[in-house]
Amino acid sequence: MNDTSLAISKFSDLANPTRFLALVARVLPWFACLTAALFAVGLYLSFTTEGDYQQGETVRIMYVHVPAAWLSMMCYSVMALSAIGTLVWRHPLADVSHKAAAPLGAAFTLIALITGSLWGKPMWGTWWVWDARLTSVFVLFLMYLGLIALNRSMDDASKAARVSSVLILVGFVNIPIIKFSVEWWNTLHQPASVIRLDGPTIDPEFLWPLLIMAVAFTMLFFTLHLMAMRNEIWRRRIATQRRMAARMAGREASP
Amino acid sequence: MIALFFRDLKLSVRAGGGALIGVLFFMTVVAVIPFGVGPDLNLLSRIGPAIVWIGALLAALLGLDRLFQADRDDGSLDLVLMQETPLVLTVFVKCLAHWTATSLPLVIASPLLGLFMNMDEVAIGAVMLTLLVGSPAITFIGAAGAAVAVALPRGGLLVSILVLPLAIPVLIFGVSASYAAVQEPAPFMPPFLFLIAITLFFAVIGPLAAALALRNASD
Amino acid sequence: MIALFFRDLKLSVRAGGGALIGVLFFMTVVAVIPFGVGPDLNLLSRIGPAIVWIGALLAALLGLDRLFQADRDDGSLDLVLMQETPLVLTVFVKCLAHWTATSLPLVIASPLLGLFMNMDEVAIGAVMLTLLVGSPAITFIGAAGAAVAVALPRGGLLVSILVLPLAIPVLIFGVSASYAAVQEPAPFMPPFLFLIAITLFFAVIGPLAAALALRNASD
Amino acid sequence: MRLTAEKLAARRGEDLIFFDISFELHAGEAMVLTGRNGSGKSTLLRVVAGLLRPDRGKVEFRFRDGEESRPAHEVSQYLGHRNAMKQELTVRENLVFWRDFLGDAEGERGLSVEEAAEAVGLGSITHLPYGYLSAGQQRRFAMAKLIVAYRPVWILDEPTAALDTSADEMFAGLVHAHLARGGIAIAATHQPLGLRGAKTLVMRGFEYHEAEEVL
Amino acid sequence: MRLTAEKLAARRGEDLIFFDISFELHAGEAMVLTGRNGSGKSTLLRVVAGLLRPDRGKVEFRFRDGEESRPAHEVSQYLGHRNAMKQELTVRENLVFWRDFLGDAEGERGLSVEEAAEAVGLGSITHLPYGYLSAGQQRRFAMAKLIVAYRPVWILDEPTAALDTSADEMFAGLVHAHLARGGIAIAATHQPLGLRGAKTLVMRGFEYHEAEEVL
Amino acid sequence: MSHAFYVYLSYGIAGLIILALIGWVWLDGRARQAELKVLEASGMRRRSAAAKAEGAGQ
Ligand code: HEM
Ligand SMILES: Nc1ncnc2c1ncn2[C@@H]1O[C@H](COP(=O)(O)OP(=O)(O)OP(=O)(O)O)[C@@H](O)[C@H]1O
Ligand SMILES: Nc1ncnc2c1ncn2[C@@H]1O[C@H](COP(=O)(O)OP(=O)(O)OP(=O)(O)O)[C@@H](O)[C@H]1O
Ligand SMILES: [Mg+2]
Ligand SMILES: [Mg+2]
Repeated sequence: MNDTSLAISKFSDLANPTRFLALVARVLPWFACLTAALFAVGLYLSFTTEGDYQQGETVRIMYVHVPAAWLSMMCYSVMALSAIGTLVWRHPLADVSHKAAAPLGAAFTLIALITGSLWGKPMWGTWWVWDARLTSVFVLFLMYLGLIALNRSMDDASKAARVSSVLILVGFVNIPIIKFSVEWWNTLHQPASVIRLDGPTIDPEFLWPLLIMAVAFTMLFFTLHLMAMRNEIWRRRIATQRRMAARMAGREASP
Repeated sequence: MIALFFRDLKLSVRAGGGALIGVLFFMTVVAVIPFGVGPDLNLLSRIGPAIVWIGALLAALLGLDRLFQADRDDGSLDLVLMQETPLVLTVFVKCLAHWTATSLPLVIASPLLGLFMNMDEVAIGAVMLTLLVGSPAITFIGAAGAAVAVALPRGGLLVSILVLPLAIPVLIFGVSASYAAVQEPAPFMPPFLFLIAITLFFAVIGPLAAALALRNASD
Repeated sequence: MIALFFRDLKLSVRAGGGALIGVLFFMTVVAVIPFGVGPDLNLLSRIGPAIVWIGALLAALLGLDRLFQADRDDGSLDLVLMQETPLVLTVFVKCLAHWTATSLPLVIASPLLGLFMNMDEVAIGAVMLTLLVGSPAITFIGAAGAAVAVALPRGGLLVSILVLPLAIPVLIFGVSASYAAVQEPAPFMPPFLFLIAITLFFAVIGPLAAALALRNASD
Repeated sequence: MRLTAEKLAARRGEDLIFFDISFELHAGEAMVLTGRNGSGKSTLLRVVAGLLRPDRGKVEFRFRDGEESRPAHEVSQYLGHRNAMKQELTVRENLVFWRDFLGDAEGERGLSVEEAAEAVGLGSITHLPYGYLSAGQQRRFAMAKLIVAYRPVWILDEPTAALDTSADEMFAGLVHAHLARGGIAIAATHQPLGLRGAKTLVMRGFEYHEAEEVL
Repeated sequence: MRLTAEKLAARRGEDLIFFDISFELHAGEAMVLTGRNGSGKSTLLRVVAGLLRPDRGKVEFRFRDGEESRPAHEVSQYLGHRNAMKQELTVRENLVFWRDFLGDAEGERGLSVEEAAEAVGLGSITHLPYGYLSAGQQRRFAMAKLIVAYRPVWILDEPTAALDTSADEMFAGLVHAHLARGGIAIAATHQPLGLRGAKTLVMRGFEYHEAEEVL
Repeated sequence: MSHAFYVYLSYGIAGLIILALIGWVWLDGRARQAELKVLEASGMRRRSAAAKAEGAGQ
């Protein structure tokens, strides 16, 4: 009786990730194709639309920079949601989710930083200024790296997940700072023109490629996130099986 | 609770030499900067408040990572975690003790450093006041980092990395309030009130996060 | 000995999270500075070398005090003390491992930070060179302090009085050599040679003092 | 007054250490946990002490005839492998701190520090720094902690490790006095503890069996 | 080959802990130290291990028929109350480190890490971080350290604390094998160690008496 | 430098980072799958042995 209840509960423990893996296997090809298609359209549009009368050709950097910047924040929000999942429901999938998202977030933040400074050189005449928007994004980047380092330095996966979720939640204060830094402090950086309460103020000429690129980046993120989560689940299974094997070997050796 | 406060105070004075190392580090930082900017007294007094604040921020990091680790290593943390008194309160008291032992001396020493940096009286007063009000926030944020460090065998640099980004707002408002006190057009009160607000905010968030992390890190 | 070196390296990397940590730490410290002194690029590039050096000092201080304490607490120190290999050598190797794990990454990362601080190429090179040459001295001094901390249960105060004042000359010569490389009239070589001399001096004195303290400490 | 554990299961890292462990202890009863190294004794004690979240099951403490129920860890004192005393402080400072910090359970009175030191047979050296004591003396004072702040449930992990034979008797005396007062004690051990009438729970890793009352 | 202690006296802080302790151990002999808590067993062992300077007297190790004499601590392995292993490293990393760092005594060969782990009955878990082990498992691996780096003299402070009964036998086996190979062992203990033909030294604080060989 | 240079450089770098990211996730997945296969090959026996051992223990 004990044995069966144990078996069942263990099975149901696995059931969620297992079902998740099946789901991933089903949707992943579609996601990948959709992402590729969106990128094709987005890139085509972003190179064929007119340049800006003020910024000239460099406005095209926007189609990479802005989606990457948005994603860097969205990724952190996804991590924060997963962190709540970890702490409140103790769901293993939530652990996996925020652990897998951190490197992705770091990469997108890096893209936003690099394209931003590449845009800054022709526009502002300098690669880097320590203004509120730029620095808060840099801080976001550091936080991603810190979380990755934290996760790597603990080898009890579920404990690492719980502890880093606390930090993720505390670090979430940075997101509104990034978002509203341009309004709270006067900076060199552009104020929001797309995501604002009274509707976008941007020329539709730029809006379309921007939106399509943004959706493409988002799809890319979700595709990669699913893949990375799947990798992480596999990694944990391997670790569990190896430990089990070692335990059983010990059992046989010393009865 | 009062017992905890005094024990922690006693420990950091007796074992760590906490107060002194912070003050000495603080003075080292302040002593080195003039080499960078050169003997330009005007410039020195201009960047003075910023340097004092940065020094205080960095000095607060020393020893912070061991806030809970020492208790974990000798088993006291287990007993503390088992108590009925809300863990948040315990963490809060520990933070207060740590602040008293390490940051308060910095606040007290800051006028001296202000003199080194050739700051005028108003600026010195302003820096001292903002430090007094703002430095607890750093300790509270640090407590969250220290609680995370409990799950790690050793804390050290990692904790500072996790803590520093969060401490940036404190620094920004602390420094800008100090400047506002000296430079005419800018009003002193708004950033100062903001600093108070931040400290209060972190006085709640920090211990909460630390308690949460401690509960989850124990095994 | 090589085994000891790699074990200590592994320990600090494993627990702290890797070489990445040093760089990250440094970047965090540097990122904090502009918030204090403001985004004035000119000023930043002037205090740049001083900041980089302070960062190195801080990194060395964080965690250095536990250099021998960790070993004492788990009993390893006893076994180390019983060895025939001269204790000075053991201490020296431990210092090297600590330096490699915490200061070397800073040295390597310093050019990057120089860029952030808007320093020019010569200054960056000079800072990197002086850091490479000077930072071991800080570690060696710190080792003596750490050994005293083990020897005296209440040696905390002594440690801070010992380590920081001794480290100040290193800091001062390091920083002034970096500036001498940039500012015209001042010659680069004299402070630089002095820095080398200090490092060599402490490379001998530090481990010797530490070994002496450890021998008398054990009980 | 009784302590109940129902179908407890616990993990360490990812590994299941034990499952389906239940027991019930009434006022005045003691239980001894035995089993080979690594069989999960310390883990079970940490679960009871609320330091580890059980994977399944729960531990509860009911008193006033089952009317009132509290989480067990709030009415317990835990003595683990480590002594929870600071090397830098004197014995008296340590004990006074724990008395003030833990406080007594409602309506009860712990002993004074001096009486407690007498009770563990080391009355004269409370002025020494804790770090100056021998292993056994340190362990004895860790026990003194149990009696300066009264709690009805004692959770003891290898309490007599490092104790000499006369101290073993002293320990048995302490526990019997505690039980006589209506307390409850759970102890993990490899050596006989000399507790009369204590239940025994043998940990077997994945299995367990509850033995009859042994002498 | 023999280990001699002559008229040893030692202080802790200012207090004289013992004086006039002498003993001699030849190859293949073991000595058990007993005595109540705080009587100075650990202190004596630390003096023999060279970790404490004796107040008077000296400890020496002579071999090649008394021709060559070395300070005892250079030919000894010390197992104290604490295990001298790092929680952060795996068991294997810990053992490999001690093997490389300590090296073997000249002309001898310690066991490999795997063999040593087998010898302490925990062959399969050397890949786990040391901090993940139970108290008894940790102690067993601390013993494995004794056999990966061979030294003729073993100095053991309460070696079997935290060990279960099967491990006690394992320990006695290890020591007997060591003695059979011509080694020497000194152990402080409160529990019977099961060593056949070991001398006994009862520490009495200021007095001592050397008992006859007991079974 | 011409503006086009900045545009192409930023697209290039962004592309590079994204490709590296995709490559890393992909290769990581491949490696994990390979490990899983190896375990499966030897693991079936172990798991049944484990079940047996447990069954015998009860
Ligand atoms: C390294 C430097 C830069 C960083 C870290 C950065 C960061 C960001 C972030 C985080 C956003 C999203 C803000 C939001 O959703 O409200 C954003 C949007 C934007 N950035 Fe940047 N940026 C940088 C440089 C630049 C430069 C040089 C320009 C152009 C002169 C620029 C133009 C824009 C524009 C137009 C938006 C879209 C705003 C909107 O419509 O909401 N950025 N950037
Ligand atoms: N570090 C120290 N400083 C000062 N006195 C000490 C120190 N360590 C131990 N003592 C004292 O020395 C005496 C002997 O201690 P020792 O540790 O040798 O006893 P022991 O026989 O090993 O006891 P146990 O069985 O409890 O381990 C004790 O009275 C103790 O108080
Ligand atoms: N912190 C930890 N992380 C992961 N696993 C652990 C941890 N602590 C213990 N374990 C594992 O849990 C199992 C049970 O350990 P536990 O400490 O409960 O044993 P025990 O019965 O107290 O043994 P002992 O008699 O040696 O003290 C052991 O196999 C051990 O390897
Ligand atoms: Mg145990
Ligand atoms: Mg002893």
